[in-house]
Amino acid sequence: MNNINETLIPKIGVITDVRIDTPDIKTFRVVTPDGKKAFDHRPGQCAMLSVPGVGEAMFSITSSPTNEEYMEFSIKKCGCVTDWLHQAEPGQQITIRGPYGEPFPVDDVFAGKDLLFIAGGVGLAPLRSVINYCRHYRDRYGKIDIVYGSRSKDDLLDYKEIIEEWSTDTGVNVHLTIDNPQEGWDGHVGFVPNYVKELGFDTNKVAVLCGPPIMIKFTLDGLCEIGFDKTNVYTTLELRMKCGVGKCGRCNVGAKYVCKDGPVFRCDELEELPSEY
Amino acid sequence: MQVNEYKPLIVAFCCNWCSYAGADLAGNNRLAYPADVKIIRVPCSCRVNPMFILRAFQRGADGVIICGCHPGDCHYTSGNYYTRRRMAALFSMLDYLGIEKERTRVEWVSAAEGAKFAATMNDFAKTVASLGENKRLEDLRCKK
Amino acid sequence: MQKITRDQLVSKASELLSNGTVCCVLGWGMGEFDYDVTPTVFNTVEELNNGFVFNDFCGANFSKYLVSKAAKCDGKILVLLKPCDTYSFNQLLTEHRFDREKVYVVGIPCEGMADVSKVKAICGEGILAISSNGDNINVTTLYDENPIVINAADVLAERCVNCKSKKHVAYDELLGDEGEVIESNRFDEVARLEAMSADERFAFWQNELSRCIRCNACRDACPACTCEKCVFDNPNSGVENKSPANSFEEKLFHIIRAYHVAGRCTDCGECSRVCPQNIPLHLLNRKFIKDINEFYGDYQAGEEVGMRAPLVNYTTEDLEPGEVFDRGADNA
Amino acid sequence: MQRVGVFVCWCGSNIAGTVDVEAVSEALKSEPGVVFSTNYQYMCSQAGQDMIKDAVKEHNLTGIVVCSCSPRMHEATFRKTAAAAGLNPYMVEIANIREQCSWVHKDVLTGTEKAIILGKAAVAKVNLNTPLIPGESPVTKRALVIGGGIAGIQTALDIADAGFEVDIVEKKPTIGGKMAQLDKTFPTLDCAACILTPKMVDVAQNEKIRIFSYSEVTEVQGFVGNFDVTIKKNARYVKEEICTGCGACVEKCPMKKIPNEFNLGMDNRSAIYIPFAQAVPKVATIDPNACNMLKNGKCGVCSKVCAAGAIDYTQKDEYINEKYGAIVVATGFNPISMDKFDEFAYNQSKDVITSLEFERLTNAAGPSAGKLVRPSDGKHPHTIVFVQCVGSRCESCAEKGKEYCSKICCMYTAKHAMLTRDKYPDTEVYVFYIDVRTPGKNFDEFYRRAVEEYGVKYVKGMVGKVTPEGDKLKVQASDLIANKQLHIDADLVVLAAAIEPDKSARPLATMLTASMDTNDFFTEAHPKLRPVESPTAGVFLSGACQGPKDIPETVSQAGAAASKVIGLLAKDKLTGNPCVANSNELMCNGCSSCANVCPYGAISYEDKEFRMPDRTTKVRRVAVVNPAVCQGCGACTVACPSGAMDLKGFANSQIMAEVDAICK
Amino acid sequence: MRKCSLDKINLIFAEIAKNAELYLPVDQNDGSAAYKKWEEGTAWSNKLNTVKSPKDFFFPQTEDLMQFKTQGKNIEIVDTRSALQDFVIFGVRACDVKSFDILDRVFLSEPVDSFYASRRKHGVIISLACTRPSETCFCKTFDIDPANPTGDISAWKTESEIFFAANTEKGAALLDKLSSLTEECDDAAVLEQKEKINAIMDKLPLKNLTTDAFGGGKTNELFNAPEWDELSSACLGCGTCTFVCPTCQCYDIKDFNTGNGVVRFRCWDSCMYSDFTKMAHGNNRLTQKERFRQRFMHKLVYYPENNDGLFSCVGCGRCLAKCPISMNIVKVMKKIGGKKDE
Repeated sequence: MNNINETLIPKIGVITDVRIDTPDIKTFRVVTPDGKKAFDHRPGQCAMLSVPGVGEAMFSITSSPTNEEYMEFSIKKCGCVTDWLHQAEPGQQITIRGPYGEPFPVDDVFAGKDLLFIAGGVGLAPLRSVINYCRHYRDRYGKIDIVYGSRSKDDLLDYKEIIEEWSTDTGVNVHLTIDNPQEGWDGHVGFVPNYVKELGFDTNKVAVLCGPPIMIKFTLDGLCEIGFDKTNVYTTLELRMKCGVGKCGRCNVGAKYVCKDGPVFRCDELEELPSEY
Repeated sequence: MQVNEYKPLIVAFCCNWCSYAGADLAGNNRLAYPADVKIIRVPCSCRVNPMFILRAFQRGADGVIICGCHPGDCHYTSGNYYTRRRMAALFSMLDYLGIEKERTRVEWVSAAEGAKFAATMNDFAKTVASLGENKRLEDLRCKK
Repeated sequence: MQKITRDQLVSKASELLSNGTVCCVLGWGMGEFDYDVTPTVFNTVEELNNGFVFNDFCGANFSKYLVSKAAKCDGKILVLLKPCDTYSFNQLLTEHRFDREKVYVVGIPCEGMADVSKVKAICGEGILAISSNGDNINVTTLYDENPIVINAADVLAERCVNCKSKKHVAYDELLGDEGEVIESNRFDEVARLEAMSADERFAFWQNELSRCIRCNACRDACPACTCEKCVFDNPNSGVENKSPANSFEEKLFHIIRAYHVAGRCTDCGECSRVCPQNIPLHLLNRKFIKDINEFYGDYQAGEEVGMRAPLVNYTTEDLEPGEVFDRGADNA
Repeated sequence: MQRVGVFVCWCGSNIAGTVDVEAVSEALKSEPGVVFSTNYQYMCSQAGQDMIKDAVKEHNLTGIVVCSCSPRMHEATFRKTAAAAGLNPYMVEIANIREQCSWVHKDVLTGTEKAIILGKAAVAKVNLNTPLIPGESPVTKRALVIGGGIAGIQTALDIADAGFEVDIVEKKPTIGGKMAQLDKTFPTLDCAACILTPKMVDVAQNEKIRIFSYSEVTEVQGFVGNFDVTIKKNARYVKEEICTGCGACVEKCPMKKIPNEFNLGMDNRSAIYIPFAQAVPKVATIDPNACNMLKNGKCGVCSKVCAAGAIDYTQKDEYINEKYGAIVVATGFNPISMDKFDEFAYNQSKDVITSLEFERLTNAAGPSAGKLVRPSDGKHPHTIVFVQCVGSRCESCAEKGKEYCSKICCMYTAKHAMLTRDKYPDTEVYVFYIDVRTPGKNFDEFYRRAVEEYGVKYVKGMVGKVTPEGDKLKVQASDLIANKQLHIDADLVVLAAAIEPDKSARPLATMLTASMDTNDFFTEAHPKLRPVESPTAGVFLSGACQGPKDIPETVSQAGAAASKVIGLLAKDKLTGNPCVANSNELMCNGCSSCANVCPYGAISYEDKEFRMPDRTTKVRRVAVVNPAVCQGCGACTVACPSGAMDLKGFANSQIMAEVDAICK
Repeated sequence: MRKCSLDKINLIFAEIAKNAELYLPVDQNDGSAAYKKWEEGTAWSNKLNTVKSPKDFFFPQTEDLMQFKTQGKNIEIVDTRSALQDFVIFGVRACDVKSFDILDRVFLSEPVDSFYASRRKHGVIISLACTRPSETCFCKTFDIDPANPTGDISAWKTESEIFFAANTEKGAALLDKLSSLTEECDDAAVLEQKEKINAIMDKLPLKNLTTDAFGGGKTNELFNAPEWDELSSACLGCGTCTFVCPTCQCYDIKDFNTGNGVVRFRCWDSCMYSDFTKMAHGNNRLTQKERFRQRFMHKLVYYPENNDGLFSCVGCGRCLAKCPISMNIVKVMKKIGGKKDE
């Protein structure tokens, strides 16, 4: 293809590694056929992966922009594209285009602040990129708290990385929780929103939320309850994108296009939008 | 054999109990018919959805034939009676749209009629070949 | 000119609303112009008085709305059905698509509805007002000082020109006089096409169907198309498509749609009425109806509730698919 | 997408002779999903099967394509192989490259090309296969036999003999059916009662058999192995368990002028009656339409004379619910009504009778105690005319009679004629026939004896008119062989009336969702191969309800039906064919198209609650397929406009994938 | 300004067609008009407008984006586009010309849609002033002057003549090529023609329709209006309004497996379709009311909010004429907007 930078025309990507994270989530490592990273991105941005004949789907880039070698995508099995990807083996080519969306304001708003990341289930995937970015530039930020919950221990994404790397970082506090008690789990048990309230964070920090809609709603309420200002809370809505370029007409919430104006929204901005998400 | 001789592509839906067995019998008896005929096994001729037929034409088939048990002999008692009505209606509609009626056919071939199977396929292949390529129900995207 | 007046309908509907027989009324709502009426649910007598309209352009067949609207009402919904609509009504009941107990049907007589595109073909654009005047229709336009008087019969919708029945096959109450099933000439056009050569037929349909923009209006308006999920919208069906990429897909859609409603289609004509491209889609459905009548004996879908459609039925003596063409030739 | 292994069989030179098997296995390697492809001399051999098993393990295969002979030959083999390798057996697809390729094409190039395409189609299909698990359902180890004639009796005895419980439902007060009314049986001329009544007694005494006489089936629910049947026991106003059948009540009953149906109305019975001496159960029954006590409360004689105190005028119809694993229909036949055959003067003259009436007339237990007399005057008839095919083989008179041959008339007429001549050599006996059909063991010999030894006058031709004149019946007939008109003054005319299924069969068929032909005979599952089974699983056919039959045929079919029932009841669980239809309730409209075309009545509907997009709920009617009943023909899948109905193993997507692969 | 006699119009067409494909409204056998390629003998339609808008020329109902060839685990992307020919669209009404501006703001904003852009680059638009607007016309509501259509070349038709004025370089270049067939003239006749049109415009039934109640920033005010329920109640959820609309631009990207590769194509989609917004997370516009509201909110609020107050409707009246149940933007504007006056 002559002009590879055209909006809707993807590049070829090669899956070089498939990691099984949870029973229904796998993490795929993708590079170009010549072994490079397909494009640069910022934390919170997305890429359109596709399988010819199956379709296109948008995924948040899970790996940190600071990783110069490859991109990673943590993908939950939930549709035809993801089903297909879950069967793919290393060496399989797919197509990739992007990056799409506005990233998290890691270099301005976040700079110098204490950060609180709250994720539920596969919602950690988009945050992993920011968390690792912030860990990479550790000195630019204050204290980092990470609250992460899932249905069970087996459903916790990146568990190894969380335990082995994140928890051991200085100034990074990881708070894990699972919905129901489980053998072999001596950590916290309970839903994320409640856990956040229990933990009772100090409110002069930036909070970033991602997870199922119901979790976001209750966690946001919880944060407000403990005194957070919505202007300091961010979330991401990437799951509703289709074309990625702000033209196909689907992803708008009110006048905002998730793929162009988002997927990262500040919660006060989100509140301004009609309740259609 | 000439190099550029036009070879029609024929899809034959055969019911498992009669016609598919009839085709097997034709094989047992080494009764030749054109290799252009490709058989798809279905439990009963009544399993053949008009969509399958149109799909075959879309993908480049030049003729579609449906073979089932003789009326009254259906393994499932009444399947081929439904086939008979459905296909009568469908074929008539295709004809109404100006699509060559000779490209579609229903034949009843029993498990004992190997010779009839071969003869039917020979005849159908000849008919379809004489019509030439299917132009009226083609999807250009699927052309080679 | 309709024999029944708007005021009669409003008063009947108001009566049924007021005495609690029904809790809402599915009727025609006034539009911007005299011809653009919109199916509307009226909940109060006041709404009826303000917004209800009945004129020569009330063509919409309400039967299909009952699938979604009947269940939503607490009580019964009043629906006004023209004779042709009652066939669709029965067919939907046959297919168990709504609860008969939730509906109160008032049958209304119909003298045939007008087709605004036929009016425009005669009077041109710029229609400001249309009014009935006996057998005539007076049309006031932007470009003519005096109203243009046209014969109502000249602008009858195609389906009304070939009206098959003025008899209501279902109702709880009938306004006006009951009509009769009519010996119509509705199959003449099909027969004319059948008499053409295959090439001519192909050219005819190629031309007609090439205009299709796959807006799905025909399907979405069709009272026989009430599938929860249409195969053409279902990515798993293998035939889903959103726009006809080529002439094959145009044909595929219309053949399969006509096939799916074959034996269930009451020939209400909604498909052709709503087609923005004026494709004579009813000629596809009528072909199936004509064939079914000829092959398996006369059958009118919706004539009674509970009839078994011809394509889900059989006799051991049915004709062979190969024979249909010989018969076609006879008819030619 | 599966991990597919392709195995191309040479079948010695059967395939390899015309197909380049190496090229086929090579070409299929690059098909989507294929991770392994090989070829071997005999795939079906132990070595070949081991090769498949090893490959499944080694390459982690999830799907198998075998390019070999017809699936009708070895599909089962390779399914077992797959199962042995730990795969679901339905993850196997066969590409038939022998019968439908190598054996019918001569040229290697063509054969190879086609074999590759067939292989691709199989790969495309197997990629969409899903593991199928046959459903299991328990079996109620009890059978129901509907009809207590010889068919039902024989079936019940055979089933009971195998140790299973059987219930017989008979709508008359006694079992025995038509055979009990017969005098002698052809071609051996042994007495019907002599061979039937011991069987009736066997039934009565068999611990495994319960008889519901004077009862009807009113409702059938469920499916093979699990039928739920409601039986209505009509009130007979006599306590069955107490009645000794002594007959005192019958004797004393003042209402004696009730036409006796057992003797076809040729004599009378009382209002309380026992149909015949050997009735089983031998219990009295009160005819409520005739009994004075029941009609206006005046009488009560029977109650007074009954020593056992069995009479109960307050008895009500009783409904019994019972579960069965199998149902045998043995509803039998009746002669058709002669009302429409005015030409034979049946309604004008008492001396025009049907053959069944003739049986009663000649029966020692009959109205004339076995003496052949004219019903009108009790005189001995000298000239008797038998008319064959009255209402049978009526091609032109379908509105009066039947188009089919009633099958038994030729033989019983020969029997009647022979017996008449034997007992009363002074009679002149004519038989008018269209054809004489005698295909059966010793049948033709029997017929020839009637003609040759007994001098029965067989005339080929039909009787045109019978006119009663004085005490004679003027018979006008044609003799087609002599080509002349005959005029016979007969004393008795016997009509061989066509037989038709019992009227109760049609509503019963509806309850059972068993199919019937246009003549109301039950349809067999396959006319040749499954003649005693109905297409509806678990419903079996015995006797004349399936078509006209004589006694030996009926008995053999009864036995066959019993053996099928035994085979079914012997199972603890039924394993279904997993390739059954299956409805996606989210897409189903509940329109009933599928149920209309289902030959097995496998589809029912239930109202289900669905969450609507606007967060309300809506109750919708949706189709439910009973996998134990569905046979997997797929008729419903095409009748379904929304595509909600699909067939496992032959799914829409699978067939379309095959089409695509073939047309690629 | 240049003019030519209508008798010579076919010569003009022939001249244009020498260098470019020429498309113009042509009568169809069903009584409507559609854009068709001009060939010798093709007659220009007298109809006010076509059923399908000319957006098709730049944003076709379906267009192939690329093709994929797969082999084992490998994928090859094949550009299937052929070189675009220059083309001319003749007789575009003022409303439809305006619709191109509206589409431009979507497709030419970053990231630019190269498929649209290259079609736009190759197309020349010859607009045509209206002479007999219909009762369904309400372009004035959106400040469109049917007497002054824009486009590369504007044209006015009188009884016997046609007048041309170039507005862009592309237009001027094309007009130059027609110089031998046209003559220079003053604008008197055109002015007269414009006055005639304006006089008619004042008589149109929808002349008073205003956008006052709409525009950017009105989301919260209008989104929860109770009228949406009633307005959307009869909507069938078909795509007629969106497919005849000159400004609707929603699309879907789909793959079609031809058997010899996968074609990825783009096709029109409609926000009225029930599964339009069905994506990974589910469907966020589950009811027809939500979908119906989206279409009108987009045209009247969201689009203007993102595009300097420009509404995404041109008042062409197609949806008024074609909606199967006669529900349309005018009824919506009157109902939703009307209550503000009360």
